[in-house]
Amino acid sequence: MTTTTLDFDTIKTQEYLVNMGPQHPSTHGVLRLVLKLEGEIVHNVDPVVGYIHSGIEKMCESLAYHQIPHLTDRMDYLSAHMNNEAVALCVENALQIEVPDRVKVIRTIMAELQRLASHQLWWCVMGMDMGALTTFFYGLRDRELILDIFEETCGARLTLNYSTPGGVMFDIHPNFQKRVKDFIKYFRAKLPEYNQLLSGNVIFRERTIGIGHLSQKDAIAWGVTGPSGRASGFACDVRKHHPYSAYDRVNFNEILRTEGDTYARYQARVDEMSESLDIIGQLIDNIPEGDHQVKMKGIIKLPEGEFYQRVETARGELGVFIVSDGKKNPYRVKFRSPGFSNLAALNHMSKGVKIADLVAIMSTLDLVIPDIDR
Amino acid sequence: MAFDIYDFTSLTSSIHEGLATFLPPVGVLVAEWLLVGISVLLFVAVFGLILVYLERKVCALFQQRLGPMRVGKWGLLQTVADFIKLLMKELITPNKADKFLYNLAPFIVIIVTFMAIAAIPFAKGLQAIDFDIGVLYVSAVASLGVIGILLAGWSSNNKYSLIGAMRSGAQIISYELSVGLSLITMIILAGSMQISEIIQAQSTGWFIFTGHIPAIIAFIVFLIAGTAETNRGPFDLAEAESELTAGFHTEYSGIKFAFFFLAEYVNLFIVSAMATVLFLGGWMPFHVGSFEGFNAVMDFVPPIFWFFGKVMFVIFVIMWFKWTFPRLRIDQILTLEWKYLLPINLLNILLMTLIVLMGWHF
Amino acid sequence: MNQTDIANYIGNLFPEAIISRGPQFPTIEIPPEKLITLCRKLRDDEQLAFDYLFCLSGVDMPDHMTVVYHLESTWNGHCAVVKTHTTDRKNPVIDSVNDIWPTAGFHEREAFDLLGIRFNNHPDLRRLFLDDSWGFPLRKDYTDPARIVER
Amino acid sequence: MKEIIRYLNDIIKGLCTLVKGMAVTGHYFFHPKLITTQQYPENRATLKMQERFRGEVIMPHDANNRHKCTGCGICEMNCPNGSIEIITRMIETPEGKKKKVIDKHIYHLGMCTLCNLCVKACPTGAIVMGQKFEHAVWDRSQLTKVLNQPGSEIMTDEKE
Repeated sequence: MTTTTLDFDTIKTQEYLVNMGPQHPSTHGVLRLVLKLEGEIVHNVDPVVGYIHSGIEKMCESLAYHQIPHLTDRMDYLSAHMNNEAVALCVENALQIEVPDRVKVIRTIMAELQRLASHQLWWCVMGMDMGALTTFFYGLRDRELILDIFEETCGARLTLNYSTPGGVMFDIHPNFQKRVKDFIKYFRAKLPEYNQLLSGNVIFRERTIGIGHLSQKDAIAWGVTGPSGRASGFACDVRKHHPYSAYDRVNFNEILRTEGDTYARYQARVDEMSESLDIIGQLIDNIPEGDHQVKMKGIIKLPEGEFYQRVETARGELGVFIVSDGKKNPYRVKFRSPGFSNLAALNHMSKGVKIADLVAIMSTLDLVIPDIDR
Repeated sequence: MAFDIYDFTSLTSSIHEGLATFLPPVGVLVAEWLLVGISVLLFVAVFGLILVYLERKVCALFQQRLGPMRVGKWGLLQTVADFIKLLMKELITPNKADKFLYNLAPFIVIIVTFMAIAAIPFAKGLQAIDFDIGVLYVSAVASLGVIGILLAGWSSNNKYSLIGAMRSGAQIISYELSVGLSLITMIILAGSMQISEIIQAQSTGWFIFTGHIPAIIAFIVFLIAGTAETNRGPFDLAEAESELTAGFHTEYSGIKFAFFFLAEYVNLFIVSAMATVLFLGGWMPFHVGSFEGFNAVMDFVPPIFWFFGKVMFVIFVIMWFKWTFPRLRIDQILTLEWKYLLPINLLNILLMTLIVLMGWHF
Repeated sequence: MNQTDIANYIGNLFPEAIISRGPQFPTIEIPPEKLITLCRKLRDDEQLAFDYLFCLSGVDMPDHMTVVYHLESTWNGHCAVVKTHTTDRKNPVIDSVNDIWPTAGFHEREAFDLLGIRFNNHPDLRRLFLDDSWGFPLRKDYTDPARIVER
Repeated sequence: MKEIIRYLNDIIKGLCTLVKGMAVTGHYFFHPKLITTQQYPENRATLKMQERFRGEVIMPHDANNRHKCTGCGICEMNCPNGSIEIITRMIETPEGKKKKVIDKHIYHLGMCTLCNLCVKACPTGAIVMGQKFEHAVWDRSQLTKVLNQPGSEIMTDEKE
């Protein structure tokens, strides 16, 4: 009997390219990834963006300052309030206006609610990317309650346009405090459920622990901010290090982890949810009385110069860079969006992982495509 | 015609005799083939639709939703509407696809499920063929379905489909082992491979109760491996929609897609039916020792309801898996099989042999 | 270090840099040919240690193209702004800082895409959002009669 | 031996976490009262939007077909995307003075981002945000609306 032996030197394997996106269930929108694969192993990821580029920076150049926030709603639509707040704060700082305490506290509560809503959506989509479809509905169920609170006070659910230069659009609704407190109570009871379904699940842990490692040094060098950066140990919480609004008067922990893998990024966000609940809990009973808006001129003109404002959105650090030439329109507006820098590190993180891991890594970066494309 | 819901033997034999009165023996055979073929076809179509509806309702309930509610009362006709829609859809064949294999693949997948159903005993006497190697036959035929999946993935000329098919191939070939070994565990206990005899052996008590720990372990292993073999979540890597859009059936549309879809649910039924036959006593009613009154009440429920009740229970558990767990990665699936299920299974067979040899089972 | 310290420290090292105090950050203006040496110093110097580039923006000023780098030291907690500009509007070229801060790679591609600033030694300088036939929309002289409506 | 114990421990712990997850979903399966789905078109009658809900810009008219719009054009100026156009005309008041009044307040719903800036800027409170949210129409031209009703007049204070 002759035995045939496989001569592994003559068998040639070949890398091949796969276009993941722009229409793909787990690229969360119209992101396209050109994957270089060998079998299941990812060798290179080349993100191709721009499918939803809307030229917001160019549009801002022809808008007045109080009109800009409504465009930023459409950038990172899951942290619309933080985007609005960033522009409002930048204009206020440039004009050196001090907004009333009431505005600061309302903005902070709103920002934390928005962060919660964003993290809830992230959580359910994360579950869905990992194949657990049920989490999707549980996350959305809880997010709906926050959106109802938004609708009652801001009049909109997603594109709030609530923060305006000099204050907020409306005063809070009379029911606001009660509903927020109800929500905190409800959601504290629901958080263990999140842990039982995903965080503790052996399949989920096996799939995430040790995958997509990003060291602290790399996180800083690649500018990976937000919960993704903090999971690598990069202390980048703008709320803590450059406090704005009412963050200097609340006690909260900056969630820092050292592992830097997919599970750490997941856990950082879940921990941040309960941290956000804490922040809201501290503020909701102490909303100072006062105006919800400073008297502003009809046409806002910024002094000549360059102004930069950093805020912490749900995805990381958002920067608004306004160059003003003293006219009623900005000369140049640049948004340093968190997803943009986080995406840049994707290739670095996902060398040598499998396709399924790539989906998980992308999910923990929590990309919102209009935020990247702007 | 004598119709007895407790024993279909009289019904089938009376049909046989009735046919024999006016047909030659060959004609009787052909007529019976046709009859069985049509009833299996009807059963697959109707039960498939019911399962799709159930799946949607069950998953909706797990997810705090209502599920389909619009077509008919509680959306009962939703799957019928979906099926009509699928029938009317255009059949698309991608450019440069291997046309012959591409069109063949869905038929292989669906034909295999028909073949497996032939050996399933629905009630006493209601079984198309009672092979003396019935268990072997079902497990052999059920594993043929992977050929269809591989062909579909290969011939679609789509990289996603190919990855899905390759995953599916690796997965099903591995899990075939676990299914086979856990079946062997139960065959050792039953002492026969003939399905009717296995069920008869459980008339005093279902194997899951009489077989001690090894039977329970074999049941759990069979459930896991069976879920994996039907390509259902959390083992749905072949179609992993968040990674491969739809895996091996990405390019299929219309009735060909419907075949894959239907085959998945019929496979689910076959796996549940095998679990029922081997572990839960087939169509045998639930008896508790010497509680004569209780046993009589249990006997009053016809066997066919017992069978379908048990099958539905197993299907529900498998659905429960799917709608709770995240999907595994391909290397983890293989690790689970080769490092966990296989050694456990081998030990389990030894344990079962010991128990049977020592006569410790009930 | 506070703003004055940074300004003095860098002023001693790079006499050609124009350092001014801004409302938020100290601003260092540097000629483009000195940019890479300055950036390396900024990152590697232990006292400065600007290891985190949090924003890189190109600005089309009336007579020159400016690139603005916003830097932070995660170790010392101070920030600074580096600016460099080129008067060649037709073919602006500036050295890439991609190998100093990898995050600059994407931001520089964006600046190239929207303003047409070329970055020397960039490993992968392709257009990011728009296709190759497009103009450079963030330039002030960009016109697009089909899409931009003047009111 | 230690390895074997860890191996078995892994299996049992893993199974426990799986059962925990199944308990969560199982709980919802057996408590169908917790279902949160709303059957939307059926519950239209009971569906109530929040009072601040921004559905579309409307101009309320009173019983005598009068509105508050003076045609000043501030809303047009404040609109970021040009969805409001104000067309005015000159009329002569009974006292013989020339006066500018609104002829047409044109509102392009298709371009509107519902940012509320026009409503906030309106000095007379003539336009408000309506609560209608079902805006689907068959033709894009139907999304261009004239907010002041035909024949309507401006409210003057002395009437009240």
